[in-house]
Amino acid sequence: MLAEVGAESVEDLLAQIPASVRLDRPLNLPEGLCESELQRHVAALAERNRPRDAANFVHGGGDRVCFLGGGVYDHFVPAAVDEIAGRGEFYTAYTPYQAEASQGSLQAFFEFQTLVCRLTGFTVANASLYDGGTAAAEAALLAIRETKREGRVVVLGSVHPEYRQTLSTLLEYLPADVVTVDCPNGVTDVAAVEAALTDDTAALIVQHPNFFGNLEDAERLFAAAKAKGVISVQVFDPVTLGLLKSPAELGADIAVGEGQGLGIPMQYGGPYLGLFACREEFLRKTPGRLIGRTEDADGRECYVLALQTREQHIRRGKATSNICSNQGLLALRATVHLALLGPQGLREVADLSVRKTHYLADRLCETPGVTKAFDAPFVREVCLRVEGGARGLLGTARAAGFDLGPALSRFPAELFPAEMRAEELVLVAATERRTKQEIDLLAAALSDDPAATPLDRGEPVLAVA
Amino acid sequence: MLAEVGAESVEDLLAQIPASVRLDRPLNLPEGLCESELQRHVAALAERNRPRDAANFVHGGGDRVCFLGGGVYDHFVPAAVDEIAGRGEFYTAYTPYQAEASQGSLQAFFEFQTLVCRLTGFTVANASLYDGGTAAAEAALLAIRETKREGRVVVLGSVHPEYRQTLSTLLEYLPADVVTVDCPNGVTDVAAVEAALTDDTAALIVQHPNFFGNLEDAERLFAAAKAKGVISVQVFDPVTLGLLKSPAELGADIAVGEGQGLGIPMQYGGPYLGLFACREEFLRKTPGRLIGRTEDADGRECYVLALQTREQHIRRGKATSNICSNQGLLALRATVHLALLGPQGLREVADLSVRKTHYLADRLCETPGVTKAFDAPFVREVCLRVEGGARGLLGTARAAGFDLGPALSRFPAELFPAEMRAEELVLVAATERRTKQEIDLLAAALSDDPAATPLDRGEPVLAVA
Amino acid sequence: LAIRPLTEMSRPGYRAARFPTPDVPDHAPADVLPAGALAAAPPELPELTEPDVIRHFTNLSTLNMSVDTHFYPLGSCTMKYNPKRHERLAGLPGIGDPHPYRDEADLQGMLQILHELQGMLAEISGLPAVSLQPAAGAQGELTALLTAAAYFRDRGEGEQRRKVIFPSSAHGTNPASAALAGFDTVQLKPTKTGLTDLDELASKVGEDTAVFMITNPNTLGLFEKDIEAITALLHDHGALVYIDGANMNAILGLTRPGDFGGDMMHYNVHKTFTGPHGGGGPGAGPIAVRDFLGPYLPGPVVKKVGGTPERPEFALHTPSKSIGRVRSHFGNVGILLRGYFYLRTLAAAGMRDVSERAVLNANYLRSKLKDVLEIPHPAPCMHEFVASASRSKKNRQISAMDVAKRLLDYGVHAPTVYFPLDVPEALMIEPTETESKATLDQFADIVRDILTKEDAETVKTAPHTTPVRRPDEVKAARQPVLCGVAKGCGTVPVDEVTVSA
Amino acid sequence: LAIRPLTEMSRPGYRAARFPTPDVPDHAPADVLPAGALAAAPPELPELTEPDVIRHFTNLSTLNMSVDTHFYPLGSCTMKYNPKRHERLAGLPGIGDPHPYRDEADLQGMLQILHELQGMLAEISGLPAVSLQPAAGAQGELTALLTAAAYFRDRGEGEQRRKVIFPSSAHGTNPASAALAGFDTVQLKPTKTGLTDLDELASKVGEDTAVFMITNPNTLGLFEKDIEAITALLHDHGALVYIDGANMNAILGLTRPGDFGGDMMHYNVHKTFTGPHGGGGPGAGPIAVRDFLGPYLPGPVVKKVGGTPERPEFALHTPSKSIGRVRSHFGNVGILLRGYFYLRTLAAAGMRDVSERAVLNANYLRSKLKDVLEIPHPAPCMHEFVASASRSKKNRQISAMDVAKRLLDYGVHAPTVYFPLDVPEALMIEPTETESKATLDQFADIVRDILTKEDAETVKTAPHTTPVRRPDEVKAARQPVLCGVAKGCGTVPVDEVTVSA
Repeated sequence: MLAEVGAESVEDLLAQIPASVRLDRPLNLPEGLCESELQRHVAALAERNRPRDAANFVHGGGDRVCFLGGGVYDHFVPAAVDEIAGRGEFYTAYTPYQAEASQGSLQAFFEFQTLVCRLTGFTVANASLYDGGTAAAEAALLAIRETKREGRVVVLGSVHPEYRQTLSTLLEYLPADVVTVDCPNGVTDVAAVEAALTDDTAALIVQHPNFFGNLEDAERLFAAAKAKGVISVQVFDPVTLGLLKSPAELGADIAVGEGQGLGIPMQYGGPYLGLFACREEFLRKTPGRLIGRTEDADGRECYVLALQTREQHIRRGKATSNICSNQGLLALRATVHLALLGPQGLREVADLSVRKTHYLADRLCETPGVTKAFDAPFVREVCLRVEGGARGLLGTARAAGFDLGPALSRFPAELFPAEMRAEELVLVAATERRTKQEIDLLAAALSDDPAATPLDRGEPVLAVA
Repeated sequence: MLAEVGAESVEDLLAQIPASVRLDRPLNLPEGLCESELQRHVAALAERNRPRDAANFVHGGGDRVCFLGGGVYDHFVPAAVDEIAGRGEFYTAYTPYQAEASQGSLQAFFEFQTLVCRLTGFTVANASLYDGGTAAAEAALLAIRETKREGRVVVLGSVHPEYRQTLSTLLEYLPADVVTVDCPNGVTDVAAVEAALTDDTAALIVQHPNFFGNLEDAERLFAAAKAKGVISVQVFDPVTLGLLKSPAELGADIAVGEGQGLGIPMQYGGPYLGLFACREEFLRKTPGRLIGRTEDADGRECYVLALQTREQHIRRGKATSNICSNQGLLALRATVHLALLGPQGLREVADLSVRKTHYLADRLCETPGVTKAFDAPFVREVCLRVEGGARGLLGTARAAGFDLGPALSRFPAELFPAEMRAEELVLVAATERRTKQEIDLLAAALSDDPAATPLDRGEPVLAVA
Repeated sequence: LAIRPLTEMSRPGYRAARFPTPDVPDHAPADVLPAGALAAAPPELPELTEPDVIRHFTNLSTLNMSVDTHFYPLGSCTMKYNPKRHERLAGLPGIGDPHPYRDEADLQGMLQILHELQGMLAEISGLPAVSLQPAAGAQGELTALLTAAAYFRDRGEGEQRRKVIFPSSAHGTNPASAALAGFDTVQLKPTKTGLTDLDELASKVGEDTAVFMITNPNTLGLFEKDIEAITALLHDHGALVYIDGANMNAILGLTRPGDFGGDMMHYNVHKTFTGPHGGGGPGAGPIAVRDFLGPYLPGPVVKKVGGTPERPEFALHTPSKSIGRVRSHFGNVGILLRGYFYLRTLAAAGMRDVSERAVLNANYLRSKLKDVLEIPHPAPCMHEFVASASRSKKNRQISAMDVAKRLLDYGVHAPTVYFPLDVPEALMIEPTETESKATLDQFADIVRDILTKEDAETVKTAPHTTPVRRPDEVKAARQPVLCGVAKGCGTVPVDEVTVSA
Repeated sequence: LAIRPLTEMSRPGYRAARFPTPDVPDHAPADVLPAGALAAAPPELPELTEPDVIRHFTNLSTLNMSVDTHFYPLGSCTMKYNPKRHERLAGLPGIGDPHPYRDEADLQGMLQILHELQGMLAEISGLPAVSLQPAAGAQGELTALLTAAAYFRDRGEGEQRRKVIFPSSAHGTNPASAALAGFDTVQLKPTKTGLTDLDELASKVGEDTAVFMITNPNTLGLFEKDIEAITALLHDHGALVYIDGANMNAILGLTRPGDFGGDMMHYNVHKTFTGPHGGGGPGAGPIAVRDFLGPYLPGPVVKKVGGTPERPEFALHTPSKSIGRVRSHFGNVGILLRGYFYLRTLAAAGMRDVSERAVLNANYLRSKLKDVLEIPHPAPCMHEFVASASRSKKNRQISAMDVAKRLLDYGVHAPTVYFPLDVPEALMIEPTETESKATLDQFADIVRDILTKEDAETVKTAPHTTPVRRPDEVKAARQPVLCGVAKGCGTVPVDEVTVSA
């Protein structure tokens, strides 16, 4: 090969790099590991993420039990989702620029858009954004472009704190201010929102059900926005749409959400899936990839990357977003997941999550000092108040193998009004995967009841004759 | 659909089953589980197979450490093997009767045959048999057909006891007797074998390296067989062929073996992979599927099930075997595995297994009462004698998280001569996956040395700066 | 486009898998093993990178038709869908990785699964003694016949009972297994009805009969309506009845071999209970037998030995008069597990649904095809039916094989052809219960088009869109080539060696 | 053959996934939630069985070209092989499943991996402060620009430094990110050499310059030989230099952005460190910056907080003057993990091998093609090169797009076309280091055949063997259809419902 290129060595080819900037030593990286060594190394580190040896940990070698929420949920992922997402043809392909070589991805993403439309009630959905937080920010940017109002974006204090942080960071150097309407009582006061919606407000961002697990009065909030010419953005939770009215039905203009609950492993925070759907009229201002159905030269129905002139690789500084890689493989997972669940399955997951979270709330509130933080209907997550601070409760649960949270103390204090006493608040959620037995054992672990039977997971939970 | 068939209900269609034999009650089976319940149930049972909670078990949540041998070995399986074997096109296809719809399987199996030929030195290999034991029995049957000698099959006492049992069972109602030449000293006495080879002996079955891990004098044994017109069958271990002379080079006529070590998970005993290769002249008498290369109607090179007229579905009672389903998916795994390893990789696995097993033998023999059972060169497995019986030693090791064996006491006592004191013998093996640290910790656990440091697998074994 | 053989892709110096450097004091093979035992060089395996290997086999896979990609109505083979959860669960640590010689006390979860499975198979068959050992259906047959032989020998009838009888429509494995078990084989004549002729059977049965082997529903997809009389006849002569369980998927929860007079049977776990077929295995062929045959079963079987109801204890056990092992280790556990997962998912109601739906689908398709293909036996069928292309063969020279090949062009796998041998130009069609009406309708339309609309030449020269077309099987038999040529031994400059992580 | 849309396959009553029955005391949604919040019916999702779903998506997958199946020399995209071990390891319990809000003390293994990765990325870039948060390269750019903006604001230069400059060959993400970060964008003119013109740059740089963004090697595959002078010029004016790390795979271990004057950079973990591209993501776009920019990075980052050398302890940490979050949670951990696995496999020597081999492969292919395609810039190139089909366009009306489409017929993915914008009829070719010489030779032969032997009409109407041919993009833009029609609401008799385990 060197002969073909007329070089004596690869060094000849590298002569274009000025000698003065060449690295004159090997990189200081750890030793290389072969596959079996790497597997041993990673498995050892993985074990450090599964502590099961605390003295009072009773699960006999099983996994930890997850009652964590905060926008990420331990939903069951059918094996069929892994099977499809694990096909090399899907996961080692690139963004489908060459339509003829990418009809598999293109049709799958088109189907993803279709299912997101079905969930949200809109007719336009994109092929994914990074996550729920950036999707909310992209919605705000669309609203600014669409309304040409550069004054403010109003966000409710009941929106996920990390989404609010993301929004603030991404809008920091743009003209519009991010204005927060606090939510000390777990449900936002509509009048306060109306007061915050000025004539130069581009967007109102509402999470429903909100970060605390509660229902907002979404229809009134969106109506208020509409009255002021403000674009309504609903941050939604796709799983709850098995039960709740869709964003479009509630009157939102844009729906964004975190798609993690749709067949995506929790993987310590990502990659997840930003969902984005909106009213038809915003189509040409939407961020991200859009897959369109069209015909080929022989009249066959087929799919392409549509409306690329909105995008950075064509429109550069004037693009509707800078996004290039999106979350294609996760969009595929969500598509397969929803196809497996169907309407009935999605409803059942939502229904079970509601039932179990409510039972969890009841049992946890038996613990002295623990109460529901708010007197409002909650859906699949509940905010509890632990008098004197949540740390002790979480620690006791953790030692027994149960993870609860997030405690609101994990987020910057300034994101919540002082009157909330956020340091006493903790969210918990129980998905369809949790059992009554697990909830009862958690309650027992917190109750200091010595008679509480340990759950030995070495024991078949479903013994048969 | 019922309308199309002209039935009112499915019951109408079932009327062909006489009412007198209809089951008039539901089957008495356990309750049905949905996918998430089933996963929980099986995971709980799986945990019972991974005991890690014994008081003196020191591995902090990691897996048990396998020093087990006896023909099945804990070799590393590269992820690429799982990736390929996990493709639906391979694992949900049937036996490739329709060549046009099965070129993928056919070519893969042809490549399997090619690689088995390369390993064994023969030019004929079939597309797999059930396992090493039945492959040995099929070889004996071929030898009987080929030699037309129905008197006896001679098998060495150093052949895997389960293979010997299988052979006895399968030949029990056929004319030939199975005659065993005992092997009290770990290596078979050639003269004793010569004495056993009568004029009506069809086959001599030799395992090399033998069940005790030792080298037989295979070349002399095969020469002795040849001198008597007896067909030599070598039971081989494919991994050791990274170092050892091939069966063909040693003078065997047929090579059979257990292919588990070639990328196949241990899975409590199966499915494994029966390997079968032989001299060209036995081609039309071989058992099992054979894939042949040929041309299609347009002159393209392609692959088909060849020589089907030997097989049961054509030849019925006169077939060379009754085998129908073979071990196709495992043959695929072995093919991918060998393709990944290449000659150098196979040699390294064999080399490392030799080195680690020898070190393991050294360290275990430091334990009071433990000695090497035989004074013979061993390859990747060693037979130890534990004075007074091996049970205590194995129990101590087990409690510390180390699995050793098999102890010969697990096999019927009549399979070994009394003079061997088989109840004191135990096999152990260390593959390339075992580390010096694990071996040292095992030695320490057996030495009762209180200063022995526990191996905490929660600790990264390969920590870096 | 042919994919180059692995061996031709080999380039010296390439490699995919790497292994750790030795960490133990030196025991080099050359030092610890005699020189005479060592090979001069390792075997001539191909030298490849991981990308080479993955791309090669991934592309190869796409040359297959499979259940995951195509309708696959291969009669007698039960190509039903294989749920993906089974693959995930079979690989769990503690399930996929136990060494077979681990201590039983440490594998109670595994033994519980296998014990439960034994119980479920006993219940479904109505035959209480189960061995999970046989590796596949054919080995199950052989094992059962050896069990029968041991039983008769034990009764002193070993010399007398030499014959195994079976219908002409029997699977080839039946006579092959009987021969391997040392019996003489007796085949009944084909009948017009497709069912066993009781009179002919009676004429063959005697005190020399050991076993009558029968598939029920039989390979024509028909339930043997005289099964009680048949089994009674055999029993009257002191013989045993073996039920070939290949078609058990038609009668789950509807009727049981033990209830209609079978003494022994095998299951094809990979058919009835959806172990994937793997391109030709692995299967699993457990057998179930009557109580009096239980002591002869091969070992080990799993026995409950104590513990509490919540936490029972299990151990391996060898039956008292066991015929011995028919293979090494416990069995094809990986496939047995999939059967267990399936049974635990579907349970009693699901079992019945499976069979009822399989029967409905088969009858539906049979009805849709009855005017384009001859169907020699009367409706209804059970889970499959055999059609004949005789008329088309006679009128248009389109054979069953031509139809089969032409179907491939439509993205449908061919039915089983030329089996059973009793039906000329046989096309044996088994849709299975996991296919939807839409797929069956599509298939019926395609068959209709092929037989009634297409040009005969197109059909007779089919397939036209597959990677290859009508391989020369005669050449493959006359000049067999069963392994690839030795690799080229050229050397490759070091600068051509690919970097592979 | 088009594959029917999922929604059209839907049949009322079908379903795949089932869930447990409630085991807790009743809290039915209708009882605990206000009626006004509830939908009348669940969303109109398709109703399908698991076999339907698996067959649909398995067949869809085969309509893709991919690295696992085809050579994919898509310039700038670095379509290298993705080792299979990464997929296995990323899914291990404890690695694939931790909830992001679990206690840090219980996730020390995960934090150790992420901390090690931060350190390795710092070492490779020569830029010591690393944030792993950005979800993709474009987000990395934006994050770095926001970091720069915060830095300048902190220095009181926020109002003054409004401009971000970049070459004409820059990725579209550069100007798009700059605009999103609130900067004004300034584009340099194209040059003949393909390299940045120092004089022109000097004419644009001033005290109003915030950042110069440059890809090095640049998008033409050339190393910016004046990089030191360029970075010095910017630094002299108090501006920062941003290195777009899209092409880092060319210089691993050879030179470092920090060493040639870069102040900030992003990595594309999914390119350089072989996270699979997933059909368009997920990626991961960590950034590395100079120490003085570290305090502005988004949080959290991982910090070592104590413990012992053998068992260090880690915690999440938000830098003191952090710009805040650019997304929720830690980052695209799944992709970061794959980068970690890759780096731990290849180590220092492997990194260098990767780049040297990538450069050799590109130069080899460049040389093999130089007489059939114009290559406007002088040899050698780095890891990729840009060729032009101008001559063929002029002489035979065969455009770069035609060549790209025709390549598909040969089972080769097309190069990147019409980028960078500076080169007319551009074909941007990046073979990567994981392809063998045999593949490169084959590709060169195919391109030669297309350009020199084939009939122009065949090429201009290509592709001919793909599932579809030249979709109508204008129609897709004029009459956009972005979601499927509502499903048919017909009812299906209960006897058509498939049994699905």
